Amino acid sequence: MSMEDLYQEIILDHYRKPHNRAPTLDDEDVHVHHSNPLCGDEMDLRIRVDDDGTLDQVVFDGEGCSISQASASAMTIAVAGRELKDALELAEDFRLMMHGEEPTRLDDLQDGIAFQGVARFPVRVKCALLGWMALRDAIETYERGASAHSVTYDD
Amino acid sequence: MSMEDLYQEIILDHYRKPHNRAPTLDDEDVHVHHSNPLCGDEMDLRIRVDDDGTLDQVVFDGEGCSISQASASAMTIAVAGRELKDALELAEDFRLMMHGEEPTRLDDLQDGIAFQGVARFPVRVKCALLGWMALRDAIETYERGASAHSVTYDD
Amino acid sequence: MSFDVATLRKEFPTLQQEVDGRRLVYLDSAASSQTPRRVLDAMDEYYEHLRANVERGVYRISEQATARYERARTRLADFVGAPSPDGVVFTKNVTEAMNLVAYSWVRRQLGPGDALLTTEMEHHANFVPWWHAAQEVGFELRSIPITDAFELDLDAARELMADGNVRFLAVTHVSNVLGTINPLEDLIAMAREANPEVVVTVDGAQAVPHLPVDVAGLDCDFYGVTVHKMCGPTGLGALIAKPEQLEAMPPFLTGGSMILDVSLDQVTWNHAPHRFEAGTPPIAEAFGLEAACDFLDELGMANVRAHEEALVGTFVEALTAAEGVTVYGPTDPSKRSGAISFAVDGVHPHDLGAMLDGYGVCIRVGHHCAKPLMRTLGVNATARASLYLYNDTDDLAPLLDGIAEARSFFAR
Amino acid sequence: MSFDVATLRKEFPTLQQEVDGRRLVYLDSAASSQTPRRVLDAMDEYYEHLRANVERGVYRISEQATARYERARTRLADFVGAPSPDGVVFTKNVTEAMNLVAYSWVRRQLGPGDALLTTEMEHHANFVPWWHAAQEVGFELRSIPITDAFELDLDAARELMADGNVRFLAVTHVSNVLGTINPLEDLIAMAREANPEVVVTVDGAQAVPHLPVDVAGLDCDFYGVTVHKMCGPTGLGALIAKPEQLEAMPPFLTGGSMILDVSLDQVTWNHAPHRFEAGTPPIAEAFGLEAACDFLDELGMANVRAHEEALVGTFVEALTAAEGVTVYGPTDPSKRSGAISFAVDGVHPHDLGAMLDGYGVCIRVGHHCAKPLMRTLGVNATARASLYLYNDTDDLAPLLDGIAEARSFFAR
Ligand SMILES: Cc1ncc(COP(=O)(O)O)c(C=O)c1O
Ligand SMILES: Cc1ncc(COP(=O)(O)O)c(C=O)c1O
Repeated sequence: MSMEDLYQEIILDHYRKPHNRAPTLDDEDVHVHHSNPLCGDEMDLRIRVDDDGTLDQVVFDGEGCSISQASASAMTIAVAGRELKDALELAEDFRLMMHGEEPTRLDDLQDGIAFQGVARFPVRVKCALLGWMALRDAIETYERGASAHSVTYDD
Repeated sequence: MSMEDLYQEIILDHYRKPHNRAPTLDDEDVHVHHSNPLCGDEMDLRIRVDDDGTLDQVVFDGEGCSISQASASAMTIAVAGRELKDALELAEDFRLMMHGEEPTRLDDLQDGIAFQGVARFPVRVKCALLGWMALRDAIETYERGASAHSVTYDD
Repeated sequence: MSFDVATLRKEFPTLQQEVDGRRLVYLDSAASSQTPRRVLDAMDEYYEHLRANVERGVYRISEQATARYERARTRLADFVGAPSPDGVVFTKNVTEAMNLVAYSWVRRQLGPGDALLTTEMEHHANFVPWWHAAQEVGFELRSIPITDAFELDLDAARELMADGNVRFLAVTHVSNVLGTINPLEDLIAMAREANPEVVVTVDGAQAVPHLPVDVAGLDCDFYGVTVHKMCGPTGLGALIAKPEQLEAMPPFLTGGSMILDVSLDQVTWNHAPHRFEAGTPPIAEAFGLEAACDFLDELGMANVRAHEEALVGTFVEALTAAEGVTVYGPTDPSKRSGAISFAVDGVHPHDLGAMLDGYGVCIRVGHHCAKPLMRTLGVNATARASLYLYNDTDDLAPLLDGIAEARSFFAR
Repeated sequence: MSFDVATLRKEFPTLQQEVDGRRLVYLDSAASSQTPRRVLDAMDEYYEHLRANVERGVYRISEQATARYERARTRLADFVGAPSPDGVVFTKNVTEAMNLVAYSWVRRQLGPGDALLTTEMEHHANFVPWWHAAQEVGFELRSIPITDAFELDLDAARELMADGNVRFLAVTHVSNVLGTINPLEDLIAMAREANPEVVVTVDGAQAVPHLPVDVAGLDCDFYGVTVHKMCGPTGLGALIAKPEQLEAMPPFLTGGSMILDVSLDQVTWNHAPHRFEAGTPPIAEAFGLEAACDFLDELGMANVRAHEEALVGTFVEALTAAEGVTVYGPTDPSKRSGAISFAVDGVHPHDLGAMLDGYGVCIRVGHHCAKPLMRTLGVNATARASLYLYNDTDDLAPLLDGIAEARSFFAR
């Protein structure tokens, strides 16, 4: 376990120049707020869903460590344009990868693959998951017909 | 520390044939009840005080281990006829002996001396003291002008 | 029985000792058990290699200590058949576990018109918390009597439940004085029949060390465990609960680790089980617990029980046959565990305890924190010899010899 | 300073370790301290030779274990200058100690119209118990702010007390985040002036390990101690109290050992401190505590303080001078203890903690169970390096190197 396993260049790039980081999203369908008070991490995630039921756009904003910010950034790219169900499945693939399983959708995860090494740093797993779990929550909130949801983690 | 240190023949004699063991005392001045619920020991002690301020008679009754019963028996003999203040001092001598000090009034303690070895058995010290502490309480109760008192020990 | 006691004893440092040149015969495991070497090693592993606070440390030894602490939770859940590791709250002993229930459930849920049913054979830990709560919030306390055979009187229990007002049942799995193993399945079924919403708390202090226990199978709401009686260290216990019960309960002890957020105006509680673990927990002790569970599972709890059942049969028979000895407790070994209370004619229990100590035999004398039961038995105190996996029939002779000696000594 | 840190370190097994070939640099003693060998030996002595339950055993190993358990109480009383050993209640940690006060004093004595005054720099253990009680019994919670110099604002404190309604003051001796040593004498005198009957509770978690403490001299009513931060084992804490306060309080946890008598109708509580120690206590842990007090007294607490004062001066100066580093806490070493919170420009505390771990440096990052203070500081989390007697100036370079490395890494 070295620092290089954790902080891959791809991760640092996403951290330094995050994609789809924005405080608002025009015509947003759902806005979720996820926080982990124990870490002090906060994340606002907004999605807009196309008429055909695909994710049109995902933006995030918030505060947190490099891993949480970079992972959210990579996530927004990997899921854009996917059907909601497909995005949920990809999120599950990422989640399992964080728990040490081999990801089945290497290509689809795109830069998300760079986070595989995080699985070996248990305390950081939740950082890498923050954006993905917010996405899952946003989609489920959308499917329930709601437009906002807030979640607080206990670790 | 052997059992013989604890259970001297004098002690066993007092246990088997206690002196001044009685459930009542004619013309009693004070009756105190002392109990140690943690051991299940109970002791009723009654005193009658002469007009000249000496202890006329002391009787005890109750339930408890050999040490507590024998010590109370030996006590009733050692203190009978003494001035109240003198009896209190003797009780203090006994108490200090139970805490490892050399008694200063060997002769006056009479058979009470046989309990010196009990000091080496910390859990039994309170058994040996039960009667003496009840006596002290009875005299103090008398001096306060009261006729009954009840005390519960916490160990 | 598939283990060899002589070999086993070698793992227990205290049992290697001599007292006045005699082998130490430890017959007080119902008070606290001995601790095998490997449990001490597990604690040393924490102190020597992973000494850090748990939860939220970002450096390795803290992460590893946290993982081990949480692994101990899962290990205990597995060992007692808990519904889920999320239903395992670590406490300092079973007494705290019962108080947690008394403060966060009983005081919040019961009031005038309600009844809490307990039994005459409870340890104070499974009685005084309810008594104290009853004083404060005003529900009725009822108590199931025992029969002449030293068992719970189930007919009386049925009557005590008949009005349907019993909303809480608190019962021990095994009596620490009589050794009686209570028919929990029957009793719990009976209580749920009388009131389907009844909440059931079981005191497992004397069961978990000695019997295979399946908490989920018992379908109780709360189950208390204390670690120092099950080959583990002092300073640790647990409340096993249905997670949904815990999740619905307000916290008891508050402070660090059990909150999500805090401001002057608002506090957000953490989820169970963390909501109930305020402050730095007994970390080394959790390491020890895991090793104790491993140790017991290697022996096999069914084997431990078989060994003890055979042994208690032998002991009870011999004591009952001994002159001047009265045993308080079931005679059928299949109905009892290894705590054997008895009286010796003409010898006060304290004198007996002191005499036996002279023979290197450690027994407990007194009320065993079961005053109400002492009243029922009509005694102030009893002597109690209690057995565990490291005891064997060769521990019987010193006990019997000491008793005989005490009798003749005090009868002289 | 009259001890040699290099020699001292040899007593601490964890500090002998390497992480990825580097010496382990432990800078998280404010979370939990390391434990010297002799403390482990003291606990082994219990487990290997005196393994029995305490209180009321009539056999030798139980008597001896009891004597040692009580000796630890006296030892701690002596170590912190308690008014009397009868005012020492053993708990599992300081959090339980505060909850004892919250349940047995605050909930019983305070109500609408009363105010409880605490401070903005409290650990959750010295805040949430009062908040929870206030929710339930309805008194007012007030909080003393801190100044720009990271000290308690005594002028504001005086105003908060001016109406005479402050019946309870809860304040930490030393801040676990800022390191600030609070002027307790002044604050307590001020509170007693505003209300002569005020009851004062001090959180000593970060003071007892680091400073000579004289509880009786402070004239506070309650003082909390936690043993795992003072070279002792996990699983033990204590509430130090004026014995007359304790004696007047109803019990908190109930069960075995804390009662004199029990029947269905009536329970008679035991005297303090036993009334507050329900169930089997952390026995081995008390053995460990005694050894920890001996260890610290051999070094001399004045020497420990002198060593830390010099060291924290060096650390704070170096950190303040380091590029991109902001220290939250007093700069004058005579006003502070060894917990140093800081932020590094452009590096999230979690990333910093992880990077430092790669250098074998253990620091804590997060809110340090002091959420209200984080709000005041305007941050979500800080990094905290905390010093103890086994740290030395050679622990500074790895910290500074790691910080510099992290800055350039994330700025790249
Ligand atoms: C100031 C302060 N108070 C209270 C506590 C809580 O201590 P414990 O977790 O041992 O109860 C701590 C330590 O975390 C502390 O630093
Ligand atoms: C049946 C029973 N319940 C509860 C207890 C209390 O256990 P602890 O003192 O570990 O809390 C005991 C042991 O003393 C017991 O035997």
